Amino acid sequence: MRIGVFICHCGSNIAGTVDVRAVAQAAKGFADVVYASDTMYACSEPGQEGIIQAVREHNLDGVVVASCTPRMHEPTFRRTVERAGLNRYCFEMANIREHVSWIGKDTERNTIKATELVRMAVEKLRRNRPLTPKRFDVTKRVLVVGGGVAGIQAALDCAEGGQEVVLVEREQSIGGKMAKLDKTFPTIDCSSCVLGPKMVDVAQHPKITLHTMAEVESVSGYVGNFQVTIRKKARFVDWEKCTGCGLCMEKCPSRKAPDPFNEYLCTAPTINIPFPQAIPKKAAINPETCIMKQKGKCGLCAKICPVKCIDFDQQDELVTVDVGAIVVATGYDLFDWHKYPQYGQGRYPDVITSLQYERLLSASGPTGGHIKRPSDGKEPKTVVFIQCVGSRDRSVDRPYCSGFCCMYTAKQAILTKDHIPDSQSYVFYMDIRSPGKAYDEFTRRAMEEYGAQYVRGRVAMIYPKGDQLIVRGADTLAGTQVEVAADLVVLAVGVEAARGAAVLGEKLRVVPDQYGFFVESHPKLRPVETNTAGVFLAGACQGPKDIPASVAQGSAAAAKVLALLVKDQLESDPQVSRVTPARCVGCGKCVQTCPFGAIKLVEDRFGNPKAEVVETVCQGCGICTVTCPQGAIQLEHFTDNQILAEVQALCPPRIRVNYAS
Amino acid sequence: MDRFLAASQLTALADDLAQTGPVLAPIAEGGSVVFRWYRPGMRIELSRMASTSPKAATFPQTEPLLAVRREGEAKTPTVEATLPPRSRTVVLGCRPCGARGKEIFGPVFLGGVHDPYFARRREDALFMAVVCTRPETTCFCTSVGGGPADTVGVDVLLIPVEGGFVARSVTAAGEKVLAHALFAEAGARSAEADAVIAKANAAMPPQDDFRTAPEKLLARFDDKDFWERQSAKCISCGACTYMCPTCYCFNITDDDLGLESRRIRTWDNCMSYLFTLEGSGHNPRPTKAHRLKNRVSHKFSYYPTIHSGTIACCGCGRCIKHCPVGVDIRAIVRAAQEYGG
Amino acid sequence: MVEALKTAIAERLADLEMVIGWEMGFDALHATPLFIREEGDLHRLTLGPLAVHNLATYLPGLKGKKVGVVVKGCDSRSVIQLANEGLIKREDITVFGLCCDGVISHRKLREALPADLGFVEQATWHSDRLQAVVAGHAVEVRLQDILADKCISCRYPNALAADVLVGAARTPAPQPVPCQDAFDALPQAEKLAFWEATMARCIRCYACRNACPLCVCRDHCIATTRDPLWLGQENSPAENFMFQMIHVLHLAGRCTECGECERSCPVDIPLLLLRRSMNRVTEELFDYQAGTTPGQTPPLLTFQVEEARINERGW
Amino acid sequence: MSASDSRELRIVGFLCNWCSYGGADTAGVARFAQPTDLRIIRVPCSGRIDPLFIVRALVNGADGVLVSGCHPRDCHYAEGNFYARRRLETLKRFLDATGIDPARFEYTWVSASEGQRWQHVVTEFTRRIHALGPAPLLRHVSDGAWFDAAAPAAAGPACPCHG
Repeated sequence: MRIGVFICHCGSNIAGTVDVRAVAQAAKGFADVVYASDTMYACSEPGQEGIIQAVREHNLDGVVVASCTPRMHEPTFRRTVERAGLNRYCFEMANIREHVSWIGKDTERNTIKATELVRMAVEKLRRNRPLTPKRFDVTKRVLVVGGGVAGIQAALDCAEGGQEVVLVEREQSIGGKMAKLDKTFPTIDCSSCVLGPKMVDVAQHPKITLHTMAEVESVSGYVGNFQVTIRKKARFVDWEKCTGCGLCMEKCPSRKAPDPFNEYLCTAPTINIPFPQAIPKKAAINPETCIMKQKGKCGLCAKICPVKCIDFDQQDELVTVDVGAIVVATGYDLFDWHKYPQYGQGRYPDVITSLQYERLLSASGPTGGHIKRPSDGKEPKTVVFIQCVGSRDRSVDRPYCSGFCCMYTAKQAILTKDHIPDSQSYVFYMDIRSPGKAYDEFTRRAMEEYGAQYVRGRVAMIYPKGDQLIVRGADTLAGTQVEVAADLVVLAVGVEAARGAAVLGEKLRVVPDQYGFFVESHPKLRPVETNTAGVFLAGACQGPKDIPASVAQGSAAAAKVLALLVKDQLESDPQVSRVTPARCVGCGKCVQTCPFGAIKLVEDRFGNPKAEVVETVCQGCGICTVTCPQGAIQLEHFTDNQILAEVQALCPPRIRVNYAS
Repeated sequence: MDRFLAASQLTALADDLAQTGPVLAPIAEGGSVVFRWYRPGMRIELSRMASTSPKAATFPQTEPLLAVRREGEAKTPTVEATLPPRSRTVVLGCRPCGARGKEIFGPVFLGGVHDPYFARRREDALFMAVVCTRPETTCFCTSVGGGPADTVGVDVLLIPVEGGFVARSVTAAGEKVLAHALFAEAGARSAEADAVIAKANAAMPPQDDFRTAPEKLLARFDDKDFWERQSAKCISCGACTYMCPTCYCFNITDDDLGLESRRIRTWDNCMSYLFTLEGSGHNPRPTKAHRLKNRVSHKFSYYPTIHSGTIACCGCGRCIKHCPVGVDIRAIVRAAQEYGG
Repeated sequence: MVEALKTAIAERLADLEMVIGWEMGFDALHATPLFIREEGDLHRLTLGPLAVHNLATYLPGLKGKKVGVVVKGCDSRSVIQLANEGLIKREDITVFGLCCDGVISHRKLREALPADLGFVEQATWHSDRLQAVVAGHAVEVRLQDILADKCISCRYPNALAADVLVGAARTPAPQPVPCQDAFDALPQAEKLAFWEATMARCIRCYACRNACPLCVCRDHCIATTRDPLWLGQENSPAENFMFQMIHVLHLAGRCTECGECERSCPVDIPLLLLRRSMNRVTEELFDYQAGTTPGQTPPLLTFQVEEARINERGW
Repeated sequence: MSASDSRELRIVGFLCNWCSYGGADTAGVARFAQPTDLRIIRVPCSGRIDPLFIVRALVNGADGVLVSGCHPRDCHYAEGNFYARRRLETLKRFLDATGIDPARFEYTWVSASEGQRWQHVVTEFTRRIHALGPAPLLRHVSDGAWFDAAAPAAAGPACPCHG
């Protein structure tokens, strides 16, 4: 080979603690290196031009750049060498910034280390092979997982962009958390009035296929070609026929079914439509409380249903769809506040969550929009709001801020005053966080116009006294203890990743962070991408978000999907495994261990079984290469020989080359 | 010339010889006896035939041929032949078959081509072989031209007698060694030595007559079934060839160490699939049947045909004794000879 | 026992291309593999403490053929393991299993005799005693004194998953192997020095590899190819040791401890020390003994999300 | 913290691209100072790390080998580190029988965000290797090729139980 080596100063980032000229000088002595120089900023326009010039002048067929991490600029320089007429895989990088100059100040040692890393890169490059990507067709359909506001937005935008959309929602209706809200901050507009039309659009859009009461069962494939199996849970009602008339709901004799939509504040009929604006507006039977399902008799709903859509024998159904991209919008769930001993751990019925309070405020809620406390239905006159329940608290492993609780607490204080003009609200808070457009003004209104008493401090305990709850806490501004006799306590419970997110993440190969929120590709520059190509994030599944942010991310994810699916074909990464059939004994160990099903056994012309890699399915992990004892399957660009060459460059065997005396 | 070496002086002799040059001797080690470069403190073991052969003295398993070095920016590397340094090398305590074995190399390395590495080692080597007093079940030296007191390739014959060895020089170089002070007058022991040799010769089992082997083996060349049956139990390892005093096939590889590289010559093994694997992927000897045919026929047919009837086998029996599955080269040659009646 | 076996083989020979057993070899102290193709070969069949070879080694090379194989308990594990790894088709193999009383170690026998094995003039077994004349001396050796190490620690004397089982089942009575205990007791630095010295003796003939029933790469072993290039050709202690590392790591979770590697070594390198150490690790970690359960997946070809016996490495 | 008071030892790291290599980058970006001994080889996944690479490095004279991958369950390739965990643990426990000190080899899990943890791992491991000192070296020159009076005796300790 004819290799050129370029040592980047990165201004003073590298040159400050590495003698880059000495590294370049040393590189000139390395095997196959015919050109070596230092360059101020290799990634800059003149830097890249310098590389291209050198390739032409010195007839180079391989390039090593020693600069920053390949995770940053490997794609950049690959394009550079390609522009210079080389194959983009005839290129290696040595990371002498993040791994050398930035972590040590000893110039002498850094220089030696950088030189060795360059030598390693040269030795690897000497064994590189030009690789050519394969092209493959893209399935023009997108799967959106989660029908909250983020998922709805993503689905609508994708559909408007002309792509087919499959929207999967776990609950009976789409709408997510937003559908449960009464009003939204800072405009106090009606949540269902804003969301409802969008939900209807989803139902009516010709490009959107909606599956509710459904979950993603399994995912295989890769960007452009995912195969997704969806489990549609038995609902015991034929939704093709159900008109959503609600007659069955009225007549159902079993009315003690849990009502998750109303946050379990009340019960629901066993055959139920969760709320009037539900999409799809179809009834479903809860088999746990259904007399027919449990005892084998009743069937009242079946008798009265005008369209005869009740089907007690319905089973779960598996639906398989091919999609080219996936948007994950699984949202959030509330932190389990029962972990806190100070709030009674559920002993006091009048300590409720903020989301339960939303249901009490909502006209479609169990109280018809009248605030009645759960214990005795009395209208509370003194309402205490406690913020940061499960947010910013290391003791329960929730050190992060849930972001929007300050705002909805202010909103709920305002609405309380609207509903019960002679009421008094108290808000225990740590800090007020209201950095959005018109947000801070909104919290001020709660205090100033609506008279909510904000107390800066934590609540130490709640205990009952008569029919009231004594809330005892600290007022850190006044430096005193405070006690409020409350009729109702509302906890502004923090958010966490939706239950089941981890399981879904494993199926999609999207990694959750330590709190279960999915990790984006880059926190600043690639906020809706994941490290799995073709899988995008929208909404609170990536981290706590309020409605505008969730909607924005839904649209952003849709833009990414549309940019992907506008292509008819994609290029596959050629850094995949390759079989040398002559060495393969057909034992199938690689087939057994491949996590992607990318290897299959085929017969050669003599009828011997041989492994074969499906290049577009192979993800390039290299598990197979280690599994194969005879080295018959090698991961391109990370072959045994290349890694061994790096090892040998670092630990040269102590062979005496010259035996002459 | 006959001299006497007391058994008790053997170690002293080895110690002394090792002062002035390398000594290769059978050393007891880990339950095994193998040829080692002798250093004081090692235990020379002559009662058992060593597992390995003494061929390292003339044809070491690894022979560095060239050293290549790149220095600084010089793009033209320096290349230098790495010939073994000149130094008298004594093989102390091999058997006559072991000394005879290397004679097979001569026509190969010093015939049409002149191999300077072998030439130098051969010139510098001096073989002091111990006469065998009793044959093992695997011994057949007399069938291939040798014998328990054979002198071909031997410089000094060590004949076991009461209390030590009668050292009988065969060559001038051998005679020079016998001038060493540790050797005493042989005197009447010479006669005792002659008797030992006579008895040893008499103890040998009946000879095989391998004279028809070259043509009979060639006749079986295309007999796939014959070779498949003969090789059925062969496991294609290299124990036979690597133990063999006469196997001389080698491999040449370059070790690229980046800034330095070198070319080495190492023993190769015709029982290996890779031995004849061609760059194209084609292999003219794809099965162990092909390969065993080659090994046997090379020794008993092809070599003698080219080199005036000399069988390329010294009859030491190591290949039989150390074969993990007991492949018996004698039996294969006999089977070819007796084939079809 | 041998007569019962002959009868069993004769009954099935018609359906089989061959049956692999043992016959007497080049002298009275060595048996050698026998390939029985017709009934006329049967009289040569022999069993007993000299039948040391693991004949399962031949099976991958005979893939696609219907063959019978005579196996001891340890050898039967190789058959199971090969089938578990898809390297042979179990249905193609007829397993004639033995209840084994143990086989000899030729090294130990040599040490027990007054002269090297090759000087044997005659030898006969009288139940578990060997009476021999060696270099003119009459000697008697007890099997228990020259038992192969693998037989001392044997947990499976009776062939597993045999189609035909011959002989009376033995109760396993595994004992610690003194050689292993002595090795284990060495300080670490001495172990390294021991291997360095021992590997200096290795001639890289690959008998250990080729005799191993689970070393199925054979012609494509990474120890001898240039691509990938794992090993240099120089037979230095380091490279020889590296070869043994390749062997032992490729056998991790697969080795059935038949001891063929050690037995085949022409320079008596105690390779079972490495194999046994590795097998202890895989048994400890994965509760796995290769080749004891048909259908089992070797431990390194699978995983548990939560590993019961691997502690996450904390820092 | 730095081992700059003594001579540098040879430590080879094998890091998966997605987590630990990123973690090392994160440590660099945060300027978390680390000892300089370590040289990192980037591989796509800890499942690509053949235990024999580690042995090769140790046989060639590496004083320490450090492997790091994604935390279990977080593998970019879903299962690579699960296989790696079994392979690496097997090697670690086996090393003793080879005479190579198992403490010279370590494996761990570091995510791309754990720059501080990476600093800790590198610092601790380097400290450990310095405490162990340079690794004893296996001979790389063959015995048969050459007689060298200065070379150590070939016949070392015999097998502890025979001959």
